[in-house]
Amino acid sequence: MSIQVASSIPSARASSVPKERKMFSLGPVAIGWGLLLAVYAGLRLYQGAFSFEYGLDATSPEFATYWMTLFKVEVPLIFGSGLCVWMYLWFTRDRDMDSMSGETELKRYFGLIAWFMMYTFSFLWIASFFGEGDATWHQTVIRDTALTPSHIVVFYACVPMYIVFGVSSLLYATTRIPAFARGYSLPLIMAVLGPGLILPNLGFNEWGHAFWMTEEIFSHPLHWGFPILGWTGLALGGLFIQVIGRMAELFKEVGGTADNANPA
Amino acid sequence: MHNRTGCSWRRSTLITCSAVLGLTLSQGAGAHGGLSVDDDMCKLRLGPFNMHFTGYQPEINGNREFCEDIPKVGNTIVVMDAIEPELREIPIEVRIIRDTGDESQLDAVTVVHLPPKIYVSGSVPLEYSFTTPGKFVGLVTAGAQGQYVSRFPFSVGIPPKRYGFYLLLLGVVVLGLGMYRYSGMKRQRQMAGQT
Amino acid sequence: MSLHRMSLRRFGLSILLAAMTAATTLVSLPAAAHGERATEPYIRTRTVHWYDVTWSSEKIGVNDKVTVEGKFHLFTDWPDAASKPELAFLSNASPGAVMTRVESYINDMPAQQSVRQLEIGRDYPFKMVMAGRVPGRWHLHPVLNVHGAGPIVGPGHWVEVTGSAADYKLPVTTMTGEVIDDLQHYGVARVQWWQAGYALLAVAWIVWWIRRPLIVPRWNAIRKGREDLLITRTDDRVAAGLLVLVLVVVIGGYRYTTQKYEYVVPLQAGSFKTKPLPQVPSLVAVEMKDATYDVPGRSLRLDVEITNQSESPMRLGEFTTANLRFLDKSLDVAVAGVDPSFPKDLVAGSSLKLSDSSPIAPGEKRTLRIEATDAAWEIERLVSFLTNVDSRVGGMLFFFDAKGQRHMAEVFGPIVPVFTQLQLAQSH
Amino acid sequence: MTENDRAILKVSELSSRAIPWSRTLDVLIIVVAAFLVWSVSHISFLLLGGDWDFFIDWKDRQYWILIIPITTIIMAASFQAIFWNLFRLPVGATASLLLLLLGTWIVRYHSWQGLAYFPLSLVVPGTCLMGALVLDAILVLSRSWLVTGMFGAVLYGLLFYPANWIYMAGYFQPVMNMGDMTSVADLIGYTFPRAGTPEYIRIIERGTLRTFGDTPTWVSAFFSAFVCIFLYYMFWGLGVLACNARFFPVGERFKLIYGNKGKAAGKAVGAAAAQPGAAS
Repeated sequence: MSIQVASSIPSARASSVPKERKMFSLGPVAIGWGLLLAVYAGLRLYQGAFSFEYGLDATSPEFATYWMTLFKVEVPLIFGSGLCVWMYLWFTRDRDMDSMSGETELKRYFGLIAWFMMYTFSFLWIASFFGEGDATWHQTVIRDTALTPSHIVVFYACVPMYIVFGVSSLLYATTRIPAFARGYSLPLIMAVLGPGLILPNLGFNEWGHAFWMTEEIFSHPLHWGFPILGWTGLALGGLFIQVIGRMAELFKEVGGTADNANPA
Repeated sequence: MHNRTGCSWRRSTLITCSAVLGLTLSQGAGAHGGLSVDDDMCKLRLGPFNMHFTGYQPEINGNREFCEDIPKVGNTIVVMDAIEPELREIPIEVRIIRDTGDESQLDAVTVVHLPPKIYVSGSVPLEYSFTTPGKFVGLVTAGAQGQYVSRFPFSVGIPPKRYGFYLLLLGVVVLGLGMYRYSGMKRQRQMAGQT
Repeated sequence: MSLHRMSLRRFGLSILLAAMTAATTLVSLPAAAHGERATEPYIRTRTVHWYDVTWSSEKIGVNDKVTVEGKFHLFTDWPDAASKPELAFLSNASPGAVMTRVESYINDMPAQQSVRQLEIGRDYPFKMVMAGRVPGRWHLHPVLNVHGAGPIVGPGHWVEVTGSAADYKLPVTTMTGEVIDDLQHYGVARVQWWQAGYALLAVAWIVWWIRRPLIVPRWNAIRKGREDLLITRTDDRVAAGLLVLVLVVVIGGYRYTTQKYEYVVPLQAGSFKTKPLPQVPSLVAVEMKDATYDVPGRSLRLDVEITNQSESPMRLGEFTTANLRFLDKSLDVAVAGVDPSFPKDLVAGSSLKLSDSSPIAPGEKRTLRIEATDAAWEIERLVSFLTNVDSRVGGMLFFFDAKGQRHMAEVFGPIVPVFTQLQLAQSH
Repeated sequence: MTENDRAILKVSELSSRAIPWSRTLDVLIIVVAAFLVWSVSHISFLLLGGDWDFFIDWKDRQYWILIIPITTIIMAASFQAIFWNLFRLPVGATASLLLLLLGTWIVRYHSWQGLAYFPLSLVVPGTCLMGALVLDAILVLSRSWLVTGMFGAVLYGLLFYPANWIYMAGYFQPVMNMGDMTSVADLIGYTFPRAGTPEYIRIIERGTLRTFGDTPTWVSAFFSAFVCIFLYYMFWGLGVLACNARFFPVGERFKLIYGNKGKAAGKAVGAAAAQPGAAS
């Protein structure tokens, strides 16, 4: 079972670059994943080191120094850097989409897929890694605050992180790809807005816990807002049609007709 | 013409599938061994009267109840419960013998013998640790002159033939083949439709 | 300045402003309350009062035992907001499974299940035996989880667990004779092997499909109506084979397992009932006339009318509520009532001030002013009973007769905040 | 490159230059789809039926057998619908359940055991992976979601109990604790305390009517299979719905801002175009 991808993804060495510029370079995505992995691993190690040590008692001074500072730093930091990325994407937008060559457009579609690789990777960490980790935390101490060490990481670090990448993907598409600039793409907006609403859904979740729920049934209807918003990720289907439909045309347009009938 | 054979294949697949489902259900229900009391199947006739026969092997499978087939060798408790109240006033003698065919010298083949006695509580318990698997016969005689006699064979340690399981596996294979044929047939119809 | 560029700047600025406001609103969330301190004061002062709680040791090794014993009293003035203790479970508040439960009893009845119909106004003895599992310094409290009221946390004591977590072992022998050498890992390997087998099958199925030209080629093929190329006859054979293989593996495995584990029991979900301690006739009648809380002075003042119905003179030795204990330091038997293992930070430093600490003669009726002063009212965040839905307070009074016998009485009623301490300081 | 692969490539009229691009796209889409299927499946199952999967003393004969298939078939059906409609790829259900199982085991190690010291025996997960394989296989054979819903969803619901009983049976052997008989699973749940889970909060079987002999498990399995049919059809529909690729028309100002107006505003925009083009 040989996937010929190895040969077609150009390695870092510039020398083996085929004659025309490569269509997709894994470099930026790999760096992005590396950074994200470092951030998430760091957060998990921080949790491992300090959640039992200083995170059990929300009114203790150590909680304030170790956890409230993390909370106060991470939210502005992530949303702030997100803002910079959005503004960069905005101010360097392509102002003349009509005269765009097929090759550039195809490269831009690969760029959009690169942004999706970042977006889905960051969404994975809250939906799976830290999401169920939050269920663990509810078994360690009596619910005493909305800002438990687990929530500080899950809702105020991971959620802003994927909102940054979600909106960046949206901005990248609308500012650089003609199809998305000529109209609002429903699936793209669903795929970005849906998961983004998980943060405000927290308000409903905390309202319930504050008044009735002290014991933690994790699959309590109070929490059903999160999975339903998670389902908006299914909008990937519509996105596939829009992206791959156009790429199929571009492959023919840019790659030329099937000159050698039987491909190597 | 083509169509008619087509739908017959579909019908056969549906039949096999429902057969498999039915077997799974019965296999599941039967999987728990003996017939439980409320099914009222494990009775022995004693003249005009009836008695329940229930076998237990607590060390091996707890409070599961058995009728003719006691699955494993080992310590076994058998309890016979009188259904009609008259059985509580007449003496009952119980003897369990190895099923060797000739019952001339009863004592030689006797494994357990309870002398005639009146069981006021209506329940006749006996305990015996079967050492070797094999076929046995229970002889219960009741009445002052021993006028009511009941013979009931039972086996110990001989795993009952479980055809249900192999039937189920066969059903699964038939289901797979059926679906495979159905898919091929549907493929031909699509090709015929296209050209 | 073209309209285009001007609107651009306004658009950029609006995004910036929106982001900043979003960030600040999140940050200004109030720093919330604490674990057991987060429980509403009306629950901590008027539901379960823990007393005579002792811890057998402060330092244990892994696998060693520590016993927490004591009694709890269910308050008659049970708050309306919390549901009555119809269904409760005796638990403990240590973080995660750092310590394991060995045994737990309520009035000598095993408390593995939940307990039903605890009687309000009565007392129950409890006992919990815990074993050390993970080294560290953990806060061990008894907790009574009441259905509909949440966890009601008892006094917590620091317990040091030493040694290495790897030494923790929990051997068990089942009634069917199977010897389990360690409950922590029992059956896990078996689950993992089987699920790895299932996963291998799944990976093979997925790779079988994704190894071929995938996205654009199949997309184009569908556009051209050549779907027949996409699902080949061999795929049918593979799928049929997979279907039969899965069913055979599951049916065969299930049958083997039902024969191997013949005697199985479902999860035990019953609950138990237990009798309270015998009712002791209360020889001291207590009625709260007035209760005020001096906010700046951090002191609770209760005017209580006490009637001594016993034959022996009585002295008030202790006032306790929400696990805090205020002792009349001048009464030795009261001071002796504090077990050496009881956490020091829950016993108020200053003595309980009584307007008249002379013994109450038998049959005498006296109105006494009790003053309990300590910063703990603030630290334990109990003062929010002033700003609560129903601002009432409750507690237990411990009286001691001539022979040192202890007599308990409840005291409860509405409470009003006052600011006298400040005026006193300013007046002289 | 099998014979079939060459035929597909020929039909798709891809030039030799385009084939490596197409293969690169395949790998990228596999990665994006894997992450997304993994995330959506896990967050959906986590908060709809998570508790029964977390703890061994929640795996009863009534709710565990009923709820786990129901809360996992929904995403399996949706992803199956997406990959089948778009690319005739019958891997949606298997991918959803396989990645859910992978994600679950990662969290059981890193968080339940790693962070809160719970032993793995308390938190062993079950899986509907065998049901998902059957779902995909029947979709290939029948090539119709109607038949897959009828047979596949029933087998999906039915297979969960036996497939997981194979390795869960040991946890339900009787054992003595404090003089009472209990199951090994209950003993594990009792021994390792959980602050957020008092015993009474467990939503488990509190007694049966013995209307079905002593096999309530198969009653739950059949009821689960029955519900799975309807959920399969409903969420296959959601998957199809998610594949609508609609673009909403956009106002002129939007196009102007996005430099899409072309000639008319070209002059005003042209000057700006001289700036560095999109350096993506």
